[in-house]
Amino acid sequence: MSDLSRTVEALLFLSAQPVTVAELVEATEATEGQVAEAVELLREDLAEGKRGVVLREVGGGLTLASDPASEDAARRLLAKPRTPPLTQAQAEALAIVAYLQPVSRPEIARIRGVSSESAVQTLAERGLIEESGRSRFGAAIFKTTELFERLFGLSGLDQLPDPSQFDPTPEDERELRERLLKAGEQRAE
Amino acid sequence: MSDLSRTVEALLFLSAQPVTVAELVEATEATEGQVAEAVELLREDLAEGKRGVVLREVGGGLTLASDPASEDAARRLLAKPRTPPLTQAQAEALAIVAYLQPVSRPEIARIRGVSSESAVQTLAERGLIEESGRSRFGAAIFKTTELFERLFGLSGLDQLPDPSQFDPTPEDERELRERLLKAGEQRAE
Amino acid sequence: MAVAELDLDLDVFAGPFDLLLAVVLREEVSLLEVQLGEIVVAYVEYLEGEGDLELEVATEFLVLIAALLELKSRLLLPAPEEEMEAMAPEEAVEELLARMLEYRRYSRAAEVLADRFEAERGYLYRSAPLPAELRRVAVDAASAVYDPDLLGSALGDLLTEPEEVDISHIRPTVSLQRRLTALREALGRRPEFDFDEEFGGEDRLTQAVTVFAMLELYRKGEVTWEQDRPLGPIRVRRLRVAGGGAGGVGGGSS
Repeated sequence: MSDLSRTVEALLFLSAQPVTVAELVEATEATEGQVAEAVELLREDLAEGKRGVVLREVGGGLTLASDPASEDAARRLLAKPRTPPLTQAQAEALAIVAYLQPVSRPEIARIRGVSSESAVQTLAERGLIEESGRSRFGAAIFKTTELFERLFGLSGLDQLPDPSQFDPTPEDERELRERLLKAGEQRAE
Repeated sequence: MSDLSRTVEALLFLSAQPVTVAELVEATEATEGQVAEAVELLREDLAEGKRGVVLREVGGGLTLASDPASEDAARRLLAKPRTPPLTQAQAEALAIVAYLQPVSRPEIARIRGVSSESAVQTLAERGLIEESGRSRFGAAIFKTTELFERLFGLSGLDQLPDPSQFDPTPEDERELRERLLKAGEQRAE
Repeated sequence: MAVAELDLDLDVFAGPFDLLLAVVLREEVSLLEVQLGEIVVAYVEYLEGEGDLELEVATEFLVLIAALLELKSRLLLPAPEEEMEAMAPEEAVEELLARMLEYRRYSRAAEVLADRFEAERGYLYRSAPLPAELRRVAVDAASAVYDPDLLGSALGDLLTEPEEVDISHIRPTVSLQRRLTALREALGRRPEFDFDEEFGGEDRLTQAVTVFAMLELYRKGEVTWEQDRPLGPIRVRRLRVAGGGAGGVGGGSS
């Protein structure tokens, strides 16, 4: 392992937040090329399944995380229960915030078709979204947090899956329309 | 590297405090002999000069530390504290710790009326607050740090703004903590 | 289970709830004929079978049923012709379709995000304070960036006791049954009266439930009313005296 790789590993170990390559360049006083190479070596060393710690690119930088294989032991040691999975309502509200941010509370409710108070509040309490101001009409406006990126393993918001893949296809639309019409015809019979 | 060594490495990586062999045995559900062997393997892997992180034995337990060789780079990276604007949740949690310290995590949650996990964790990560022990019931107790005083330009905690200045009911002479708890309980209802 | 899938078996409709919404919007089923009480009963029965109340789903249900109630009450109230034509069935379908398509987009994104969250839950991050010697560095380099008043005002917010939540409206005394009785009693005393004169002293919820009671009696052909202009006085008029008194009310859900 090169000296520079070792230093990079130490810096990632110490920093509570993800560290960008630019920050590594400044701290190590090496060139960007050298840092990139050192990161590459470290990435190989800390690939999944090799050690207890893995290198990850999340929240706009590099960071270390424990290998998922040790999750159960870690939760026993830290007496930390597993966070509950997202409910359907929470996942939907989060998807809307993630893709449309900044987005207001009423907008979330409008798209979901139902009031989303409790889902939004839970997401905020879990630190996945946060208020980023108020709209002209006084409604709370939300955006996702850095924690969101970390917990979803995203190196940045541009790493969210391409939204066009979720667009309903023309077949979807036809199917939905037919379903609505068919429901009507059944009634008419 | 054995699976158990990997798990032990992950546990030492995650824990802020030194971990005893007994704790490792409990968390990994392996025998003491197996854990001792895994620790031995890890000790070789993480001997000084090998990686960016070294295995150390301190205070009756095992812990990971950054390699001393990386200290200068660490100073350059960490010299400047991260100071993004505080969210409302963070400001509230910080105000509670600042005025009531030492204060336990459950107390913070009770006063805010909502779980404050992520706000407290972020404040701790940014070095504004730190654990100063455990309550009788095992809950983490927090106080503000020296960094906190620096970042707020305070020469001491007695320089905090007088709470009565922001007090909606100054005629009320009950103690601050009691008042905050009462308001918090009403919020949580 | 999503509310949309709640299986209904009503007099005029059998199928899932979302389909009912669709056909109601298309006016294939007249909302006037739908016993909303039956839907509530179906939902409550489902809850009993299921054993646990999922708050999200319950909220969704309440929002939908409230929307139906509002729609139904609008249909029951006499309205100017042009307003009745404001949304043609085709428009309603297009509007519904557009909304469903938009919602579908985000519900798919939600699935992907939920899976991703699940897959990422195993990775844990270290949150340990810096070693003492490095902490010193950060403190030395720190300068004042935050205003202490930020803490004071945050504390002030926390000291503010929230207003006592007014729960008078959920006291159990406002039942449809009782408002029906009150309404019939009022109609028994005189064949025609002014709503505000008779019930204006009641709180908002009691008044609202009384209006629902009026809708129920309208359905039974016992009462009608006139209101010349929005928010104007409501003249309530008896059509025929209720047969047999207390029985036979309550939304026809039996």
